[in-house]
Amino acid sequence: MIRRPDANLLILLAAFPVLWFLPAGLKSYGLYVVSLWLVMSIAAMGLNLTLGYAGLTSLAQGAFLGIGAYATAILTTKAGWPLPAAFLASSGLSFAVGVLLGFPALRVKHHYLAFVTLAFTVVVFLVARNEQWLTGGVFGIANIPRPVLFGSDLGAALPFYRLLLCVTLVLALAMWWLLRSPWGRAFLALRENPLRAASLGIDIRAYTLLAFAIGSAYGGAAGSLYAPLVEFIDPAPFALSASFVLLLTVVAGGAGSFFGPFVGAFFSYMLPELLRATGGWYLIIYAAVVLVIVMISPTGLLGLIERWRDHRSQTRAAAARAAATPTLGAEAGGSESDSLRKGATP
Amino acid sequence: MDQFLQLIVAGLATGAIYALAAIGFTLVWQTSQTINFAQGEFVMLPAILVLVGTHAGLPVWAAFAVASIAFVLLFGFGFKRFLVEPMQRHGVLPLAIATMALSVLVKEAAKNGFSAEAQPFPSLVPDGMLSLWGAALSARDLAIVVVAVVAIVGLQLFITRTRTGRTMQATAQNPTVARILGIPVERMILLTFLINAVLALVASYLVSPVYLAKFSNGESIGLAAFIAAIVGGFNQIRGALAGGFLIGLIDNLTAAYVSSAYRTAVPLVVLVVVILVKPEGLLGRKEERTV
Amino acid sequence: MTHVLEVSGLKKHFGGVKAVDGVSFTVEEGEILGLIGPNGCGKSTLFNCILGQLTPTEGAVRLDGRVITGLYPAQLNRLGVSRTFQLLQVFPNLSVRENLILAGQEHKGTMLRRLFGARDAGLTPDADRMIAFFRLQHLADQKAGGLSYGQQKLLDAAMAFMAGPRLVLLDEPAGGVNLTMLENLKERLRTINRELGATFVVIEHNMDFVMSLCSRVVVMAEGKVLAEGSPAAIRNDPAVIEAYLGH
Amino acid sequence: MTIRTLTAAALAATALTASLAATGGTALAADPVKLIDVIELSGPGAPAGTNWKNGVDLAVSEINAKGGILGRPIAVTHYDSQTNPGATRAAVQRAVDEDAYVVLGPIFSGPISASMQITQRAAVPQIVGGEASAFTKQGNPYIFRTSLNQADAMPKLANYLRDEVKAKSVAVVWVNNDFGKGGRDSMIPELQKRGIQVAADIPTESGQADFAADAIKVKNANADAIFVYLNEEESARFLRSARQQGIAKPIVGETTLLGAKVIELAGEAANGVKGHVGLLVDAPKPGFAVFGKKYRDTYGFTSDHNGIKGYTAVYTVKTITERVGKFDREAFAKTLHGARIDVAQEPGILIDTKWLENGDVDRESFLVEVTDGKPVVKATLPMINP
Repeated sequence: MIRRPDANLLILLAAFPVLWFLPAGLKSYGLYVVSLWLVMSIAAMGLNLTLGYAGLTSLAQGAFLGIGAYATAILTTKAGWPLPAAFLASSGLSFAVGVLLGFPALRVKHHYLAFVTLAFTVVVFLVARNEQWLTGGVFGIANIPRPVLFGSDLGAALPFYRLLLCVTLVLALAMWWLLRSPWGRAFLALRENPLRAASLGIDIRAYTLLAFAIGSAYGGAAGSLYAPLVEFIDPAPFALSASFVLLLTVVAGGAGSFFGPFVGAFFSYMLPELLRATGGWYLIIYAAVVLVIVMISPTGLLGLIERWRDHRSQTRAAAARAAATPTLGAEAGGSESDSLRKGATP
Repeated sequence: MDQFLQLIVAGLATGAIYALAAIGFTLVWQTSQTINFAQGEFVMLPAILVLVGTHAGLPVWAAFAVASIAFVLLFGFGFKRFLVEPMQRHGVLPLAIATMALSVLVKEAAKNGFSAEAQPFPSLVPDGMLSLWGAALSARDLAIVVVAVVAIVGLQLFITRTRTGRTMQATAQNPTVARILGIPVERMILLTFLINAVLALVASYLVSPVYLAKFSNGESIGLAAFIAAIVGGFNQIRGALAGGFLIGLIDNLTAAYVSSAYRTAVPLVVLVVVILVKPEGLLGRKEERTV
Repeated sequence: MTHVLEVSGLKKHFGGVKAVDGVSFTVEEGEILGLIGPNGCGKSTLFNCILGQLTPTEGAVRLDGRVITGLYPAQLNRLGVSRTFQLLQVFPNLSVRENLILAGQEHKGTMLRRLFGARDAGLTPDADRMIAFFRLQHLADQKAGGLSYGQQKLLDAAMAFMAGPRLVLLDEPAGGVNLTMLENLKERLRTINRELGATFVVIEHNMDFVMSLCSRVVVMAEGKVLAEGSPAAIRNDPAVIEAYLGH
Repeated sequence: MTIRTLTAAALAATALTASLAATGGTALAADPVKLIDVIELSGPGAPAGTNWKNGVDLAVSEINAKGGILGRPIAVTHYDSQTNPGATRAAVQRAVDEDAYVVLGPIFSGPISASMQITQRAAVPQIVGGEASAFTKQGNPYIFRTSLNQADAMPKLANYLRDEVKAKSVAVVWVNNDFGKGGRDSMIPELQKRGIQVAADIPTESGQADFAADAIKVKNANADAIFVYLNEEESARFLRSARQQGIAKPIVGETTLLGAKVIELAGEAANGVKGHVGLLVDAPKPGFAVFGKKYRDTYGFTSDHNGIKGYTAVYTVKTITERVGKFDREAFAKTLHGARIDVAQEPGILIDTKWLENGDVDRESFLVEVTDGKPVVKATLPMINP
């Protein structure tokens, strides 16, 4: 994806007007489902950064969704904050907690890290359930307001959906920029070969913490939008299983590919709704679909496309290799140089 | 003191179940790098299969026999042959995700195909109390501990005393070297999957009379097995054993003496601290820092 | 006078095994020092101790007179210590140019500037110069994973030079490189040594390569320095011959 | 406001259809009336939801066999709430979009709290199976219960503990979800008001399998009685653990603990358990016995109180709609407030029931004790405000 950076931007910008106008004909249920897809895509985008790009196995994204949702619910219902302010505060809080949770990631990797983040998720869930004075406990927080922005009420399904769409676009653009920047390159290096990355001066500690914190901030941002979308929250949607589903979402969609989270979230959050008509069987169908996806393409659905592209570029590379074997000698064509001094470039 | 002893026995009984699941989990991880997130469902399913048999009119002993054979075939042999084998070369994460999907699949199939509700399960041990050192202890808890310990000791004897067992252990410790030494690695890997299925079977028949047979029973057991395996170092049968008993004990003691509301978190937090201080696990082998 | 690199009394023990057992030597400005020794003599462990990959049991490493023992690899790199690896360590999913930019980016500006500044951190000209120098022009936009072994080896070396390092530790640069290329590789290394003013320490098994490239050679055996001197002197040292030929 | 306009249009259309049907428009008479049931078919609420769904299906097939409501057959659709507020909200949203006449369910109060604003906003009546006290306190005119509010049930039970069990101290074991916490929060002040000491206050997890530690703790608290307020399966597991740990003190509960499922699952361990029950197929009311038999014949197991709730919810829709005389949601809601339906008038309601202004119900209830694996009714308690 770094090879062809602008394709992602183009798809993103082209999808926006389509998604702006297309669901206008949907009733509130359809809009709710599409809105939920956007919100969960944001959370999955964050996890995709942590897991897909930086290679850190986290089972805490559901907890950050919860942290964001509760922070927003508390700030808007109890403290009377407007949603935009609560949104920034929730994302910032998640970022800060993400930095703290990142410290264990400096010490342990893979399944150990999965375990540490799992414990964190359980603790967050229990705090949300037990500390009734703050979170409403098992009774949750009801009547979470939808926003009024610049004097216009965005409470109805369609305007609120469009607001979500705008926020999603902004966050996706930010992610796109981040991944294209030297940071994105460093995250990738962190995932593929931390040993080599360190030898190139890449501060593993700083980038690990950042990958965790930014991924968590996206989780918090998603939670902050989830709360006014559902207008009621209780601890159940942020239990451990939510983190597992998000992990599944990212991998099935294609970990490490830009649009993977959107595709994965479609499967995890929209497909079940589409399959509602099948009664009790939809979870079976969903699980079977995921199983088939990972078995056919272990790198996720979008990984399939990546692989196809790689295959093509490798064919090209082989041709290029055959055209010129590396000899460092003079016979290799093209603009070459025998000096590294500036200005010595041909 | 009376209460403490009761709690210890109850904790050991819970822990024995976790240990059975965790040992299988560890074996399968060692030989094939499979993180089996469906391990809990493996413990849930045999009991359901038995009930399917009895509901179909089979006598209890026949239901047990049919369910046991079917389960070991499907989730010992079939699991390895049709899920793990094709996916193994793609690395740990895709396979782990596949087992996650499998876990949902098994759970939902048990729910839709059998029942959404818990069902009573025939007990192999009668209820009752035994008086020991002045404390009234549950006979069933003691029986669970005894059966589990017998199973584990049996496994240990198999591994250390028989040729096949030693070969299997060599495979588990280093499949690459084993392959070079001409050990039939694939067969040994299959053996670990079969052992895993049998251990799950034993755990299932032990817990279901108390927990009741239900499609969702695997959730907590699977998680506990995962945690026990990690705490034990992920690569040690003894570690998994210790981890399982430890979690059962901490869980019960927490519920009684610390906080019921934070019961599930306390063992986790304790163990996270252990992991952070000693990243290679309780009985794991230490590796040199590489970054 | 301070040395570029000074290793003094370095020890690394693994349990009872004394992999490195009291090694001392210095590396001077601009020189190419060869580090040789039979397999298992502790060269690689020594490298890893110098580079912060392992923590030495005892002893100190100084860079320009400053103690650097215990620093992380990334910190060392930003102080100008760079390395190549014995086994290939390029990033297969990045293009050749991206690999080089990655190798240089952490030496440019602050974290924040890297986030908001140019995508290539202004390193494309440097990277292209390096690409041209190593004759990889036609592959600049290919993923590194698709390159042949020899090409990846060149890229690996090029990455080590991207940031204009003060000291480069090369771990078997000639390993697996074919004969026709060897001469040219040597020539490239000499040019870099001259033009960048970088100091090299080279671990290598290929004696001819070491003897013709290096100005000075340190021989290790069983965790200790066995001999030290000019290539000619080393070639004729009976102790060295004994160590290599064994019994 | 698109929803408002849509709803208004839908209402107008429904009213028109209904009036046409009433005047004998045969072409439209077969147009089914749409009930949408949003219910816990997966997650922790699955056992309760399955009973409810079966009850609903049973009532619908009976009513349709007799010609439907005002000549129109009922078409019922079940959507799974997953016992998850977000999913419930989606399902209820869909029900409203699909122009449900009345929304039935859910049972768990998290899902109810997440969805009741939607039906309120769309002015669609919602008949729920929840017992937690919170949601009838919010002045929502479209929310109705099918069972007693736990805040009404607990005083009855506290009296029972004081007068019949003669307990001076009670250990309280509750499930830490909205149902259990709500019950515990209503019960403890009632106990204290009556001078009964709370010897232990033990929360347990929803879906918990291992109750050994809790049982040991209860045993060592040495209270005169144990009040158990858990969901069905957890109740059974607790009873088994209690038996296993040799607890001999009376175990007392509310409705759930004495449900058919709990007795079946707990087996021997359920004998001697006693308490207060709102709805019970074995209660001495002829309607219950008929329903209980029909349910068992159809589904192969005994209905718990949730089956009765689902069943009576559909009959409530039928009776009230017939009273209104047309399909008008607003009139339906208005009429149901303060309504009383007697078995004499509509046998399908099973027990005389009165709806209060806030949507709560009032009806007779029962004191029950389990003997030889059967719930035996010891006494019938009158309505609070007959």
